[in-house]
Amino acid sequence: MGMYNDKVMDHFMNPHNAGAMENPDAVGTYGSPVCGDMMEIQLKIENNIIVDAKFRTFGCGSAIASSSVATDMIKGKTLEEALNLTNKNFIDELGGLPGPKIHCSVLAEQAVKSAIYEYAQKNGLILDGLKGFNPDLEIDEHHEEE
Amino acid sequence: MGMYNDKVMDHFMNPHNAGAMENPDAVGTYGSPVCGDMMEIQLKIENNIIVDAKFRTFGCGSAIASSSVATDMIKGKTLEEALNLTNKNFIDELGGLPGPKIHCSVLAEQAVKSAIYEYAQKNGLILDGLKGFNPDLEIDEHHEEE
Amino acid sequence: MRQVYLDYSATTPVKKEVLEEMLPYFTEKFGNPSSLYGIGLSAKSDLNKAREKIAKLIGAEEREIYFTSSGTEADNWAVIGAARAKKAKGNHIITSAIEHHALIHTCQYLEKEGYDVTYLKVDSKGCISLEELKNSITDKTILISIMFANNEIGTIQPIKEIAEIAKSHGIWFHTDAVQALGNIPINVKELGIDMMSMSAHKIYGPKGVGALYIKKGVVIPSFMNGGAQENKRRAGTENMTGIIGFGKAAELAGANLEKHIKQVSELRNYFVKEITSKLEDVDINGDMEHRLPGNINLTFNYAEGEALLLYMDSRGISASTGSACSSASFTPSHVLSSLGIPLEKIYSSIRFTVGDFTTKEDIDYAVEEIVKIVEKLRGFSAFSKERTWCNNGNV
Amino acid sequence: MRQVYLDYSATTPVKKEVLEEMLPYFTEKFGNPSSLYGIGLSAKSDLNKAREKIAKLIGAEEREIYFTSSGTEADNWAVIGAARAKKAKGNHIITSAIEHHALIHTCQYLEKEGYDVTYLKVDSKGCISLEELKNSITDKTILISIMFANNEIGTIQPIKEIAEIAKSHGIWFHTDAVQALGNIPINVKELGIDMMSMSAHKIYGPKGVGALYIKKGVVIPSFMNGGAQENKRRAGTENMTGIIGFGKAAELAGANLEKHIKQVSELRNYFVKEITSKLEDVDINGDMEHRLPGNINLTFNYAEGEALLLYMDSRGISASTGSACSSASFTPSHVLSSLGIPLEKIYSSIRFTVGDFTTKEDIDYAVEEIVKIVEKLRGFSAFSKERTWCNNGNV
Ligand SMILES: Cc1ncc(COP(=O)(O)O)c(C=O)c1O
Ligand SMILES: Cc1ncc(COP(=O)(O)O)c(C=O)c1O
Repeated sequence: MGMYNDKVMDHFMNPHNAGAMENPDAVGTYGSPVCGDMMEIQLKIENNIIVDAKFRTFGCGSAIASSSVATDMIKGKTLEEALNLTNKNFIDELGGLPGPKIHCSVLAEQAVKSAIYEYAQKNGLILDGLKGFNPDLEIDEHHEEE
Repeated sequence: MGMYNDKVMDHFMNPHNAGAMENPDAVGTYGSPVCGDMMEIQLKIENNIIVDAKFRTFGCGSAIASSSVATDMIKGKTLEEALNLTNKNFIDELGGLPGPKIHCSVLAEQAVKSAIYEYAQKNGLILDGLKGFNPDLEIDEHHEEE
Repeated sequence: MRQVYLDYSATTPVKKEVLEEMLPYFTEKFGNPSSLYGIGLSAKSDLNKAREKIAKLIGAEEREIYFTSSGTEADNWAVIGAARAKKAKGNHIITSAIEHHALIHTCQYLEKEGYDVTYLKVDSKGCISLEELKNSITDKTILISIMFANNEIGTIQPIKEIAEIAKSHGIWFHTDAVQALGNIPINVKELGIDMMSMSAHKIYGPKGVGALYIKKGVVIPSFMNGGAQENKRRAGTENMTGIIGFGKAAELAGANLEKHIKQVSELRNYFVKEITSKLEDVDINGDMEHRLPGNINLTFNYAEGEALLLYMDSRGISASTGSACSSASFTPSHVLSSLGIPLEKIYSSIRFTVGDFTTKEDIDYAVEEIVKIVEKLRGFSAFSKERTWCNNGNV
Repeated sequence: MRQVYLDYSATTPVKKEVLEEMLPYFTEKFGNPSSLYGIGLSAKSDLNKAREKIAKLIGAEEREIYFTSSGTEADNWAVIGAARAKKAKGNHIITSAIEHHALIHTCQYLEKEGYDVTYLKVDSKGCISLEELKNSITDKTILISIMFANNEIGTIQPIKEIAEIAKSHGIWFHTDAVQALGNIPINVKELGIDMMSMSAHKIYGPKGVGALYIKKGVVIPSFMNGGAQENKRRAGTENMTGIIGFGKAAELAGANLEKHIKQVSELRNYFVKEITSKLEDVDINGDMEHRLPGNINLTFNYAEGEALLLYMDSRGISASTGSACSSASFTPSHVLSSLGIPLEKIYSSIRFTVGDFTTKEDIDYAVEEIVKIVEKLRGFSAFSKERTWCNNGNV
């Protein structure tokens, strides 16, 4: 009946990994005032494995739920594995998002990539999954479904 | 509530003088297929006094009610008196008619005049009230209120 | 006094089941379907369930149904919408001479703007000629709009054949099915209809809600500008209770269709048989074969229509002259004129429509009273078999 | 869970008295007002009694009220009607930037046809400038349409002054009073209004019925072509139950007006006082003086609007972002933008409207829950007093 399915609602109402951590190893932010969404991801990384993740999001239900599953899903993954996750994976994990809200999950993908990009830059890592990634790219290109 | 007041309804539902008589002294008909109304008046006349009147009308409630009061009102009147009656008098007697139905009362006035006109022609009478009267005049000129 | 309503084509009472379904939406479930919270979202979802029910009744897809405020609005929208959408292609519209005023007056409005409209003649049964339709098509023709079934005489047009002609020329085909809906089977896909007007209050739903079926792929501009309702194609806060009622009425109409057709046509036929056997000089107008099951249109020669109606009303019997919508205007029916019926007969014509609540006892009572009334009016009528308009005095 | 509805501007529940008045018209009194027999004529007479009640609420004459299917239709009709009627005089329309979409999208539709539209700016309180209005008038100006009170921020415009300016230039003045009706006193004669849009579902009447006041002497063409209803100016079988309900709602609104204003403004003020004393960084949008009594629009900085709404909904509290009608479109409010409010604040803004069924307990509950929700969302927001859109990362 509602706009979102139960799983999305659960992640939205009781988001996992919400908030900030002390001394994160990497921070990525992504968003657009045009969309009205902004997301920040903080990561704790040990031996190229994401051991902890937190998010702070200003955004709609879909943005918050995506933040929640994205941080869940990247925990325990290697950086390369995390980079392979796309918004499609988050949506699948959430059991679907309404059409006009798909772009909000892109936010999570981009914020994760931004954080890892920052970490890679800082630590001189060359990661396959970052090929062609540019954190300053506008996400508005994902907007066509509206 | 209805289109017509109680008095009109009464004359319409229980019309006075409806039908035909034997050997009328005068007959007048008036009507127009455009209006969808036709009225016939039959008169019994003695010493220039209308001693009996009957009508046969094809027409709406207003036409029938006007026929009923018109025949009532002319009975006992002299021909001149009857000629002086206008549709206004019939409407007053009926306690009013709805705007678009006013013209139906003209029908009664014209049918009465036609009958008297015929009688006058036949009997060589010159009646003041018939000055300028022409039974072949179209009644459509009374239509402007629609 | 007994009340016998024989004017189901003018409007129908709302069925009990329909009203019951509507009631919660006035009070508890009153949310605005555009709202994002619980009672808004559930209103939206229930609205779409109603849409689905209407789609199902006519074999359409849910998203091809757009709610309007009436059959009139649906007609206006379809015709003006097509005119605007196809402006670049042409300015010619083909319709029939016996359409409802909602269609005819809309065409006349467009004529003032410079559109050309062909009003196809009908034969004495009220049917258009497919030949004439074909011959009327030009390369400027952008819309064919022919009503499914007529409101006064009930004549059903050859919709499938018309749709095929339209399609073969790449012209949109709209049909006003306000009277046909719920009275005969309709499948827009099988028939090949591009747009179709409907109205709830003719199928035991509430007044003030209608719908336009717009086939996927047919795009016409909004008639009502504003909010994003109805998939952005018809603005205005939705008439929730009306739509819910329309949906339920459509569901019932679908479930009862066969029974309804059998029942009302039997009663209608019984009525006609009784009246014509008890009264002389009664004409049947229109066609008995391709006719809406509940409709009959009779000329009671020499008795005037309004007088007939009022006398019947005084006996509790409701019927109408001409189309109900123009009753108040006292102008002779353009539909009966188009059949070639002379004026004096038009003035003696009455439409009766039998509906789901009509009983045999109703018919018996109505016949008995009508016979008395007609005889009374004929008794003091200026006309008779011997005295007609043509041979009468100074007319 | 407690249900606290704070979105009376989006729509209202139908009051018990209103529904009761409507009920007979679904079933026994179901006649078509155009019909000439008993139940038709009495429907017509009851319809006119409803018209009278609406006329009375706004100080108009009965025959100056024309029923429509919504406020949206009334807006479309007034603006398109004036444009068509005054084509010969000119093609310029003046309106404001904060009108409802029903008005703005209608103006945009006319712009495509070649009309010129001036959208007057508003100040930070949402008020137009009379100076700017005067300066915008040209000899081609045919209509000034300024809303009586805004649906998002509740700002009431200087209607009498606007009407005077319009009159002194011989220009028609239309106002969209959909939100104002029943919430503040309105007298169209004293104010000098030529046309005014209204809607039933904002004053505890049913959805799907509205009205346009058209001053005697102001003549605009029909928007809906067809039958002779509404004195031949608006075709379509009348939404009888809707109109009866609208009439009753108008009667109640008139009788309760003073009490209503006092009660809802007190509750609204209490709500604002409580929220702003318990939460930091809450902005009030619009003007507290010239404002609809039940309306408040708040920016909960750093907490996102849709998330706020959904969290509130989960606690039984209903309110809205932007205008309800465009909630489904996820576009930032054009009204708040026009006040000069930056996008990030618009995304954190919520409209609350208090109504006749709101209690102090409702407000207490809502405040308590909203405070918790805002704190929770701020707790994991990407923004805070220290981290704003402007100083944040790669935006
Ligand atoms: C054939 C036909 N079309 C259109 C209409 C108009 O529909 P509505 O009464 O919903 O305005 C009617 C009913 O009066 C009708 O019979
Ligand atoms: C100011 C204003 N105008 C017009 C409308 C549209 O009225 P309706 O909902 O009846 O279509 C609304 C309500 O949504 C409104 O608030």
